[in-house]
Amino acid sequence: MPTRKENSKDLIDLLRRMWLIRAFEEKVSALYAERQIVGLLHLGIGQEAVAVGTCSLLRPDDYVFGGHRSHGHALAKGADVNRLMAEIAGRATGYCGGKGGSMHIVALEAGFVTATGVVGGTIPLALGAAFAAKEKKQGQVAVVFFGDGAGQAGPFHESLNIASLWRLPVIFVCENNGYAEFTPLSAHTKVERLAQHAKTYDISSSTVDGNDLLAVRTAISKALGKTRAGTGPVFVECLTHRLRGHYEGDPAKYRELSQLTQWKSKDPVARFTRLLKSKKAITDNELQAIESEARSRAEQAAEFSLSSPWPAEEEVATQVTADLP
Amino acid sequence: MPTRKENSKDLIDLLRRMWLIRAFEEKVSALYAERQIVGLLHLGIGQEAVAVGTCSLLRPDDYVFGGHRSHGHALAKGADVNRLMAEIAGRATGYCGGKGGSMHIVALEAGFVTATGVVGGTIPLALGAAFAAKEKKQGQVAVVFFGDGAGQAGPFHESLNIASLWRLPVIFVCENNGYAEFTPLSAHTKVERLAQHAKTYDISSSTVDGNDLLAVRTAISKALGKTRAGTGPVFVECLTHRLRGHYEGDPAKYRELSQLTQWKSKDPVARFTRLLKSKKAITDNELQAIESEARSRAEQAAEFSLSSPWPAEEEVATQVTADLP
Amino acid sequence: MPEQTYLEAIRAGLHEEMSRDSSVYVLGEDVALGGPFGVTKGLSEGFGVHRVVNTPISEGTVMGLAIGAATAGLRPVVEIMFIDFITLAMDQLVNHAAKLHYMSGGQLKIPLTVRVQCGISGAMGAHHSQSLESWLAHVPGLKVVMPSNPADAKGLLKAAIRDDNPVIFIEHRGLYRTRGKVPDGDHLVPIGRAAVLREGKQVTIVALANTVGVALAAADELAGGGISTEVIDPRSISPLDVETIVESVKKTSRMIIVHEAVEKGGIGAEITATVQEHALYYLDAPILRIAAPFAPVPASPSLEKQFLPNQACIVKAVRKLFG
Amino acid sequence: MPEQTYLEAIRAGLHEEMSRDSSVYVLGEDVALGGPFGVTKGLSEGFGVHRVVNTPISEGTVMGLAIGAATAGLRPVVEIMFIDFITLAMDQLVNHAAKLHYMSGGQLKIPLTVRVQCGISGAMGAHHSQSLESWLAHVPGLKVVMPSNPADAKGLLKAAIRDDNPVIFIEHRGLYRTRGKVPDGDHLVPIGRAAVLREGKQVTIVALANTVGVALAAADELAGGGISTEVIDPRSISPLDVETIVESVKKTSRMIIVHEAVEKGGIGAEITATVQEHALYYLDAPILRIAAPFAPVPASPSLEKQFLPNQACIVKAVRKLFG
Ligand SMILES: Cc1ncc(C[n+]2csc(CCOP(=O)(O)OP(=O)(O)O)c2C)c(N)n1
Ligand SMILES: Cc1ncc(C[n+]2csc(CCOP(=O)(O)OP(=O)(O)O)c2C)c(N)n1
Ligand SMILES: [Mg+2]
Ligand SMILES: [Mg+2]
Repeated sequence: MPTRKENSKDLIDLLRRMWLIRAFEEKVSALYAERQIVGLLHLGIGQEAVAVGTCSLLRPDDYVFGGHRSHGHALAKGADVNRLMAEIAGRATGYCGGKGGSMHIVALEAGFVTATGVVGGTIPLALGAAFAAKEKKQGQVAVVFFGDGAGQAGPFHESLNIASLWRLPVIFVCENNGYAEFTPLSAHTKVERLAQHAKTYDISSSTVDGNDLLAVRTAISKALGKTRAGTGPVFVECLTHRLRGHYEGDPAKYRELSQLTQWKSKDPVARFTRLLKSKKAITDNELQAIESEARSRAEQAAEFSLSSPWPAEEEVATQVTADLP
Repeated sequence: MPTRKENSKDLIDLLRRMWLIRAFEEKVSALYAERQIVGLLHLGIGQEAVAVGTCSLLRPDDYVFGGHRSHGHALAKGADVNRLMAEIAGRATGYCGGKGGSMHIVALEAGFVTATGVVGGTIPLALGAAFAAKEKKQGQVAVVFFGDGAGQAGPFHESLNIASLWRLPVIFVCENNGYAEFTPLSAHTKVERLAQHAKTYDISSSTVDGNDLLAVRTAISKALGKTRAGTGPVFVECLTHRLRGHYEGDPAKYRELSQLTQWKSKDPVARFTRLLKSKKAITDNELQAIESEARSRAEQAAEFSLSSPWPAEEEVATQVTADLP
Repeated sequence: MPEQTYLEAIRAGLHEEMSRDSSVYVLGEDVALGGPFGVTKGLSEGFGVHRVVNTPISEGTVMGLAIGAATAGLRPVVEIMFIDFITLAMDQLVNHAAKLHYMSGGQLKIPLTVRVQCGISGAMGAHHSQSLESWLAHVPGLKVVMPSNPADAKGLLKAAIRDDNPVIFIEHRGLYRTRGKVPDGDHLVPIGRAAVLREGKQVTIVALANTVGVALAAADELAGGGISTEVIDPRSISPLDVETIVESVKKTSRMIIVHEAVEKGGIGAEITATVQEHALYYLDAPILRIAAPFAPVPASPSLEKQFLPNQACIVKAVRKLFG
Repeated sequence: MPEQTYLEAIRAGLHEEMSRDSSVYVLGEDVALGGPFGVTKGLSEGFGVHRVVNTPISEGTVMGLAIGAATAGLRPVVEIMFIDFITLAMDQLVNHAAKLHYMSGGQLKIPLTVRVQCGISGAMGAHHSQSLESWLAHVPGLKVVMPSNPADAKGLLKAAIRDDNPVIFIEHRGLYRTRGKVPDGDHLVPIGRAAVLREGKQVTIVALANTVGVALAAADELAGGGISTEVIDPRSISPLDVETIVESVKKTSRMIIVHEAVEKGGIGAEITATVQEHALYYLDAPILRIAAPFAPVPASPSLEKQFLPNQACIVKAVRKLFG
């Protein structure tokens, strides 16, 4: 439930954003299956509520950092659909001219500073952006998305310590989807809730249903109140699940079918749709229009990408340093 | 106060061990001042109760790991005075033939596996010895000594997680002496008691007065009961203070004089002496004999070391790999 | 001799050594499930999850743990999933694994094997494609091997596990499905000996890992053009079999080195420096290095292709030596 | 021109850049108190502890934090107390600082300076004495400089801070007290240009950091014996001033490279490989490297002395080239 009154238009817009991500990633998945896109792809299908719930509350000049599963985070922060898809497809028109790829999205114009292929790698980077924001005194915050698997890596802990010590305006958004690759969280740690680590540092924290868009928004909204006010970091743990394998091509045999079925019933897009319908905030026609608009934008992005040129040969060794062409 | 009845002979022996370390390090300090010993020396004067309180309860085949301030840990575990001093003095007769030096003591025959110049660096190593011990099922445990400064380093946190997850027989002994180099703990973390981190992982823990020999022994004795029984790691935080600078040559101007005076009054050697005297467990003659015996062993070690040959020139590149001469 | 893939040969090597010696343990992320490439598949069923141990994502500490276990008598085999993440374990690897034998004056031995997968394959981008072997070869106390075929993969892995020193066993992801004959029985390949894969008289090509196949194909092409090419796979880059390489160059008078790591500071530099020191007066032309451009690895498959040293570059470079 | 020590020159460089540009921040362990060597002494008084920031012992995260701050417009100067501990920050340095400009297709710039102290001095042993510069020079996207005197220390540091790329500024602890003239005013030394410190005709010695002084002394001694020696300090090892070095060798026909890092895989290998590629036909003798033995750094002062490349070795090696 929203904490402050959200009007229907706002709510419908949130659904639209989730649908955009869903349609985008389903298209990416289809293109991968057709070998039109290659590489190592980690999709966030099933986790859209975290991305949208968080980024829909951010300012354009807030800094967002992601990881290997961050298409949705970038889109939610406002990255351009075409340039993002083109980047994943390795084309010259992509955000990074094809040099980055799926795990390494940078969409600076949208405030999506960087993703990374290193689990937990951007957590310290977000601290740095928060450090700069604090010095600049413009009320900006930094947000970093990472998974439960990052919670056992040293940099995560070093970062919680420094963020709390220096009261940095950073929001840690942990997408606890219960798995790191093929093994459940219980095989990685005895700490069931990663928010527990925040408590150790006296960092304000909460654990929410990450498939409930409004629950995420409520938590992030509270977090922003604190971080923008300068009282230091906040930790939001979102319990969620990826509905596809770890990477495209992973048959995910390690996951119980019953578990998958259960999580499918909590699909954040369908769930939020049900909510809107139950509140009579949306009509079936509107719903269909949203889905088909999302799908057509994804289709257009695919067309844009696949008809874009490959990077020029010589690009292989340009932009190595900032002073070279 | 001892938890089980300790007879006077035992108690006197503990005092003897503390005195040996004290006399040894005072001699090392004197030799450094005379430039008879060179290098980067970190003395544990004032922290002897932690080393002796812990190691006096260990089996010879238990594994002990230390750090940059570990002369005392090695001695407490039974390292030979002569070979240890010779190592610090860089002589061929030292434990490591002069290749290790003050921060990198290895006295394997005594079960002192290794120290390190990398803050926090041996914490993972101790986990490994504990892992091996668990597999060998001989009831051995691993003990690692480290400072409060290591508590903000990633490997420390990764290690607590793995030790708890795998229930490794390892005892974490944190010597919280309130400083990392020149800055107080409060400049490094908001977590006042490092034992707090253990709680996050549900690792049994306690914080004790590290200058109270018997308090340390009580905590370690309980810890050993648990680790040897196979219930997993234990964390013992010992609050203490180094009475000298961070390294020999550090004037320690960052430290309030009043603070130093206060800690001097809690000198673990003098304090334990007072206890024994108050219990009439020791006579003045015995006391004097203990001190002078310790000093004379330190003198002998110095003589042994300074009269020992330097390593042969060709030793510079031997023992690089285990298959070379 | 049965045929096996590179991946199967590694798995067989692990299996044999774990059977032979109960002190061999395998640790790494998801290894009990086979890992993302399936290399360790089946091992946990055979040897139990106490010997094939899934770890948290804590590369540095897992490395340290393995080193500590080695000091206490085990022979751990640690898997670092991508060499890009060995950056997180460099402290333990360099400051402890490599140095403890020396620093302890011989008291400690670290019989540790680090299996790590490297290189370019499948457009994974800059964080999953690096070749960092020359860092490791710069570290006294580490041995570093890079097999290019199934037989060497198995034989070197078994030798690594039996070695009393830390050995970095670098697998190239692009080779996992390559098939080749693997000798029956207890097949061991000594660490530190190069293999002359093709004899020739006019030019020596030294190639590593994935580029060995490319070099052999180039040699075929060159033979067609009348140039007789010797191809050497060092297999181990530390220690390096200087003698075999130098002898070859003394015979051929020309050398090309091929590797996938960037040229600057790559192992080709070390090989070049050593060869010119021992065989300068035999050289009829400068030693050339064919390697990656000085850039991170781009994600786009079209750029990735540009990035890789290929047969045409090699042939062209060799021709240049004769020009 | 006033005389300053190397340490004072670095401090002055920091001071000037912090005054000039309010986006310059200094972060490191105990930097607000001057650090163990006193390099940053006085800065926190002048600029406040919000710009001269003591950090916890978390090298990896502090490096990452600085990179993140750089993406957001600051120009951080991070101090890693000993290069031995850069092993804990390699992931951030290599995977993020070095690559983000490229990987983002130019969207991100990382104007980061990493001050790090290296080398042998004072019998500190294997964990406080390494020379690991060649690792860093193998990483595309990083610049690496190693000043050998106070003027270069100041000028290169100022250039590093103004550079839009991550620059690793490597200080040699053994040089902190060396005195030398430092030009007045806004003294900048361009990154990537070698200095010819002594002109000569018969042999070129390329030396780095602490070994430059030793090389100059050797050149004096050789002059006494009638050998005219050119001494070049590359100052920057990435990018490397290939032209200056190659031109020198074309003139002298002989080259020796001296550094304190171990020989195998050291930067001397890269310099050798490059020079032979461009000037093979000018060489009258093999290029020789004078460097540390392939071993960790021993703690004993007597062994430490053995470990260091010294004047006698250099002179002997040069004579060998003429032998
Ligand atoms: C430092 C590092 N180690 C290992 C990997 C390989 N890897 C990629 S994703 C992953 C699991 C990450 O789990 P989590 O953080 O929970 O994110 P999720 O995939 O569930 O979104 C691993 C181990 C990596 N990319 N980086
Ligand atoms: C990884 C690493 N970073 C920095 C240093 C430099 N250093 C040596 S001792 C020290 C402080 C350690 O403090 P603590 O762990 O509390 O131990 P104490 O010296 O108080 O015994 C530092 C920062 C180091 N040796 N290792
Ligand atoms: Mg996860
Ligand atoms: Mg301390």
